[in-house]
Amino acid sequence: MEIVISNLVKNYGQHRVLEIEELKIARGSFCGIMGPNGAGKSTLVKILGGLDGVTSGKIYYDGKESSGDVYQNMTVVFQKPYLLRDTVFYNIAYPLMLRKVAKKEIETRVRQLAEEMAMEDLLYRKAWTLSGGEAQKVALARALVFKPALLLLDEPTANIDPASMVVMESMIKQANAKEGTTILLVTHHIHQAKRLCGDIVFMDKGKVEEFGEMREVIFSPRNIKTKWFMEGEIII
Amino acid sequence: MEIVISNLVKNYGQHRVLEIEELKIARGSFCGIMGPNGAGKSTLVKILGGLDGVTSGKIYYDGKESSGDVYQNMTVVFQKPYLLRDTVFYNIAYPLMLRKVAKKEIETRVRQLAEEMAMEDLLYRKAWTLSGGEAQKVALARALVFKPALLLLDEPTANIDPASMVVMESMIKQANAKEGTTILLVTHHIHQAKRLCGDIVFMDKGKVEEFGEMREVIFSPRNIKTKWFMEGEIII
Amino acid sequence: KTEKAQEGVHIGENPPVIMATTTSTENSGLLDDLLSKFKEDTGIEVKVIAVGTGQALKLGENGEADVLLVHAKASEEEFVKAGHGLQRFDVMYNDFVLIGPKDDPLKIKERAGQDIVRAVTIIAVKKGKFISRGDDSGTHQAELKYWEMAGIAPQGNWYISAGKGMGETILIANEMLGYTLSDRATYLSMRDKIDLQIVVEGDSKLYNQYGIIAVNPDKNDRINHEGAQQLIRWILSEKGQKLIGAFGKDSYGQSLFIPNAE
Amino acid sequence: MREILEGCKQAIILLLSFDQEVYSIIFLSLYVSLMATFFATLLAIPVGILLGIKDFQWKNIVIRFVYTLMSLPPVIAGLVVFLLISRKGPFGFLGLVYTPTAMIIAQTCLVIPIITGIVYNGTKEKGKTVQILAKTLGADSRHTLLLLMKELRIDILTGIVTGYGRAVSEVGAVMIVGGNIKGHTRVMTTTITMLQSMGNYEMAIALGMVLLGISFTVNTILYYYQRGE
Amino acid sequence: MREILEGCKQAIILLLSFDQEVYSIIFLSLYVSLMATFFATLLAIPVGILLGIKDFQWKNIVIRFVYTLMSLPPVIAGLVVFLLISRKGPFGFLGLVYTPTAMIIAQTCLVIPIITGIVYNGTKEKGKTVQILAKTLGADSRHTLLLLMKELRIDILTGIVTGYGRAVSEVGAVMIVGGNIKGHTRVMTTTITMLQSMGNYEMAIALGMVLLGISFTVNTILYYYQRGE
Ligand SMILES: Nc1ncnc2c1ncn2[C@@H]1O[C@H](COP(=O)(O)OP(=O)(O)OP(=O)(O)O)[C@@H](O)[C@H]1O
Ligand SMILES: Nc1ncnc2c1ncn2[C@@H]1O[C@H](COP(=O)(O)OP(=O)(O)OP(=O)(O)O)[C@@H](O)[C@H]1O
Ligand SMILES: [Mg+2]
Ligand SMILES: [Mg+2]
Repeated sequence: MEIVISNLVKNYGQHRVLEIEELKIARGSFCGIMGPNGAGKSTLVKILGGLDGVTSGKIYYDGKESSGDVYQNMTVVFQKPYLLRDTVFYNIAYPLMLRKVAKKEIETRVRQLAEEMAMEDLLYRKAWTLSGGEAQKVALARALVFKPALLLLDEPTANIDPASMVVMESMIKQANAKEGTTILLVTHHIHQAKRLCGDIVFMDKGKVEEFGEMREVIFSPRNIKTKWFMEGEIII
Repeated sequence: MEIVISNLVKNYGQHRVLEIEELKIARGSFCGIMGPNGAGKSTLVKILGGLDGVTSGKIYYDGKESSGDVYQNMTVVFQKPYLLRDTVFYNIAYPLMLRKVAKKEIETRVRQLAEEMAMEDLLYRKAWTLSGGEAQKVALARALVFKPALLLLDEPTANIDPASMVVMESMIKQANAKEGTTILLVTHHIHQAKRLCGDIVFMDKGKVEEFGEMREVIFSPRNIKTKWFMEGEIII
Repeated sequence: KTEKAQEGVHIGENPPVIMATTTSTENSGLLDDLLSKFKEDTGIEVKVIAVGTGQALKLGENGEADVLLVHAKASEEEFVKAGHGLQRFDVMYNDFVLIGPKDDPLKIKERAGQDIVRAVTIIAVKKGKFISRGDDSGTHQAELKYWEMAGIAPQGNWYISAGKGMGETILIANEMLGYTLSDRATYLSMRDKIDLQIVVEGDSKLYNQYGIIAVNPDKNDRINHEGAQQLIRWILSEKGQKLIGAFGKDSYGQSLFIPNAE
Repeated sequence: MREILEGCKQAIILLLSFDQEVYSIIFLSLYVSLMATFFATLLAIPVGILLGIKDFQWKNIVIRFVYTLMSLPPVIAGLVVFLLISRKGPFGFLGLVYTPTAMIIAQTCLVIPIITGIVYNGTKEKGKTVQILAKTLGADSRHTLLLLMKELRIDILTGIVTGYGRAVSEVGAVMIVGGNIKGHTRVMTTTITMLQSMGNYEMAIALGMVLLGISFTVNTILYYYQRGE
Repeated sequence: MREILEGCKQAIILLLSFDQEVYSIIFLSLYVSLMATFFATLLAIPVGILLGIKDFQWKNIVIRFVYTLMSLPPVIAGLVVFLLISRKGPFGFLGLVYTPTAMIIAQTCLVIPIITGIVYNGTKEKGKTVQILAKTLGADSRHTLLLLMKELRIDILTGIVTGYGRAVSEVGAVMIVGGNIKGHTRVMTTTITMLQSMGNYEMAIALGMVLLGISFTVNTILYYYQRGE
């Protein structure tokens, strides 16, 4: 799915948190969003997912303005995952149930996905008893299971252990490579960005400071703010 | 504060999530806790903080069993921070207000800490409007402000940007070095562990698999599970 | 005496009297009129608790009220005999009336004339709707007496036992277009709001005697016996009796209660 | 004091007597209040949830209105329903007055704002989050509503229990529209009031105990259902 | 129908007439219910919070008991209080029967379980988290309670409003212990009931409107207070 943002402004009361003149994310691209805390990354993701209104400006998905159809075909994984008060299985199966997939097939697809993500043993646990990282895994699985055209991921691996991180990154990468899913990934982890992203958006104080090819933004940014940020990242 | 754990067992229903025969954390040490998701790290932290009961076993703080006095002198920063429904200033000032510090001094200390952590502009924001990383910063500031003898930190920098991470790490390090605060830090970030910790506890499936000097546990672990985990970490 | 004054609430004033009475008496407005004049005369305030007859007697029996004004002669006499009250005095009477729909579907007015027993017999035979108070009140007791005289045990779908006060029972009769027995005062006070008319009146069996009883002061030391006695004396006095006789003349053109103290 | 103790004893005797009249009163009470709660729930759950997640003009006023109606005196609810269905009222031709149906209608009116208010309160807190999640997973509005009902089930349950408690314990509305007619519209609370007005305190308390006993049973059942979580 | 419209008109006339009796009835209603809510709150908030955060034996039973008492019929509350404070009762020496104080006591009993139940519900959800946080920051039990009250203020407010709504709209309890004595213990609901039983529907509805108008005002004030968040 191609996304075009034009003259987007978002205020909370007096406080302006987003101001983006233009941004175009190509269909099938894997785009990282980086920037300091409070830069407006989560707000941008929420707006793109249709979960928060804009103060002014427009967003076009494949040339069309947002509509029910568009939202049917994308999903968001939040920074703080919210799981349904039911089993892990139910959480992952839910999007498939909505899409009236046959019961048998749901069973197969959920099980297969759980195996690939090494979390079969969690399937019949109640969602509210999971550890922080386990909950994040379930939220990602729930987003991947129905193969949406656009995937908005807000720090999806912040609480994930390294072994699981490898698995999760490969799952995300696969979705982009195999299914052609357009992916926006918010991350503070420069190594992760390097491993996964084709493009990077660097944001600060609600504005897009730099947008371009990953290697360029990370290793030879034009913008001085970006440079400082990335240098800090690399040291860490 | 010295901590001695002896024969600790914690079950949730049928599910055994912790089983630690013995673990001794020396006064003034900086001890990292690492391990895969669901290993029981957060559960251990909660139990040490007196926030959850044990199924069996004992914990000694400076030789004494837990009591009100002990809890007065330690604090926990949770994986999912909970901020009070008030301003950021109130959140940071609250532990000082509890300790009947004079109003003037509270003002000075909160402002100073906020400056050191580069978050003066957040002080009069309502806590529930903060971004994920901002909230984590406030939770850490609230824990540092009253200089407790024991600091239990559960992935305190998971959502923090690199520049802020440098600041926060130096604040934590300072607390350990200057005030002699004993620190337990749960982290998935091997570079962070390398930068900060003196010792490392490696946990898996509720058990302590390895405990020792940081360099030894990370670079030449005796245990094969630890080795695999750390190798994954280093690559990432 | 000084002890009572020290309770603080009524210093320099006579303590109030609690009168338990029936809702029908209170709803007629008589007591408002009468007792405000009593207060002018004696400085004693009367607090009126309007409840069902059964509860009024119970309040007397338990010593919660100081004086009772009710209209269930048999129960009242029993009450005095059991030692709960000192003496019962006749105060006044009004009369019961049988009321029913304006078109009088059972033609009771023609066929029974003034005879209440005949009227209830017709209702029972024709199974006309009859609403009974069913709450053991004075009116209910009177109604049961008429059935007994007619040799009928009222039962069946036509006989509706409401378990309610007078006003509400009339409202039910009005809504269901049935017959019911009411005291004249309550009927008159509600006449404009309902589509019911009097079908039987004037039978001597329909007289509704009110009595006043001072509660036995031995029950507890909080009973204001003196005030109660004063109230009784005043109501039975010429002045009180005259006021009772005059009440209602302006609004209804007729006396609602006829004083008959001896 | 004696009456209270005596009342407790009588309550047991009453239940063990298997008196048909007593049981039919108990049964009618339960029937009327459960039906009223049921119908109120049908309307109140969707309305409460929509109030919680949708923004519209006048929303504030509507909500304050609902809160206000939560403290609607039963007598007024009863009276208004009575005037509407009475012989001369606009719905008089239905002949509903002094029937159990009328009692159900009056209690339904009383309970709707209570359940609506409680469901709205629950929805306000986490409804938006659930709605957003449902949207991101591709739910249409019907499925969103179903999901909200599932996630808010504890709040909904609290609302239903509170509403039922209000219905079964109120007397003002059923007294006016039902008329406390023996064998037809006599329920526990109207009987208690009647007994009390007849000075029969023991029996009044005994029936009150029975009423509370039933509420306790209902709560216990719901408690075990809830604990399954 | 006509009566309902007429009632609305009368409500306005009533208020504008500045009739002293009407105003004293309104004032007494507010006084009794506010005092009852106030005393009930003093007890119910700490109890509700403690129930929410402490674990102890028999806790389940206590909670089901509180929930059950939330649907205590006012008549029963009134009757029990009446029997306790009546001249013959154990507290008869206080001379409270048929006074506004008695009405406050009866309504307090009625409202305590309602506020307790609602506060408990709120505490159950996030009380543990707040308590834990307070502990980690070094609060003693007094400060923990204060912090809980601060964090749970919306739930507490809901409880108080619901409790007050229940108190001001109930008639069974105040009727029995107060006696509806003209000029002494006559409140809005007892007057409404009396008017209704006399078939004076317009005035009954008019007073009902006034009662709802007051509730609406209370809700509006609380609404603006809450919005400050
Ligand atoms: N309701 C609100 N009212 C006022 N300000 C808000 C509100 N919600 C968010 N903000 C502010 O908007 C800014 C952007 O927030 P956002 O959550 O998008 O940041 P972010 O880039 O995701 O940060 P992080 O890396 O910490 O997650 C922050 O400064 C935040 O405090
Ligand atoms: N209430 C509960 N009931 C059952 N199991 C629970 C409960 N709470 C936690 N657990 C389980 O206990 C185990 C340990 O959880 P814990 O939160 O301590 O893990 P962790 O090491 O902190 O993981 P992470 O790195 O993901 O935060 C997990 O498998 C978790 O699912
Ligand atoms: Mg964010
Ligand atoms: Mg954890």
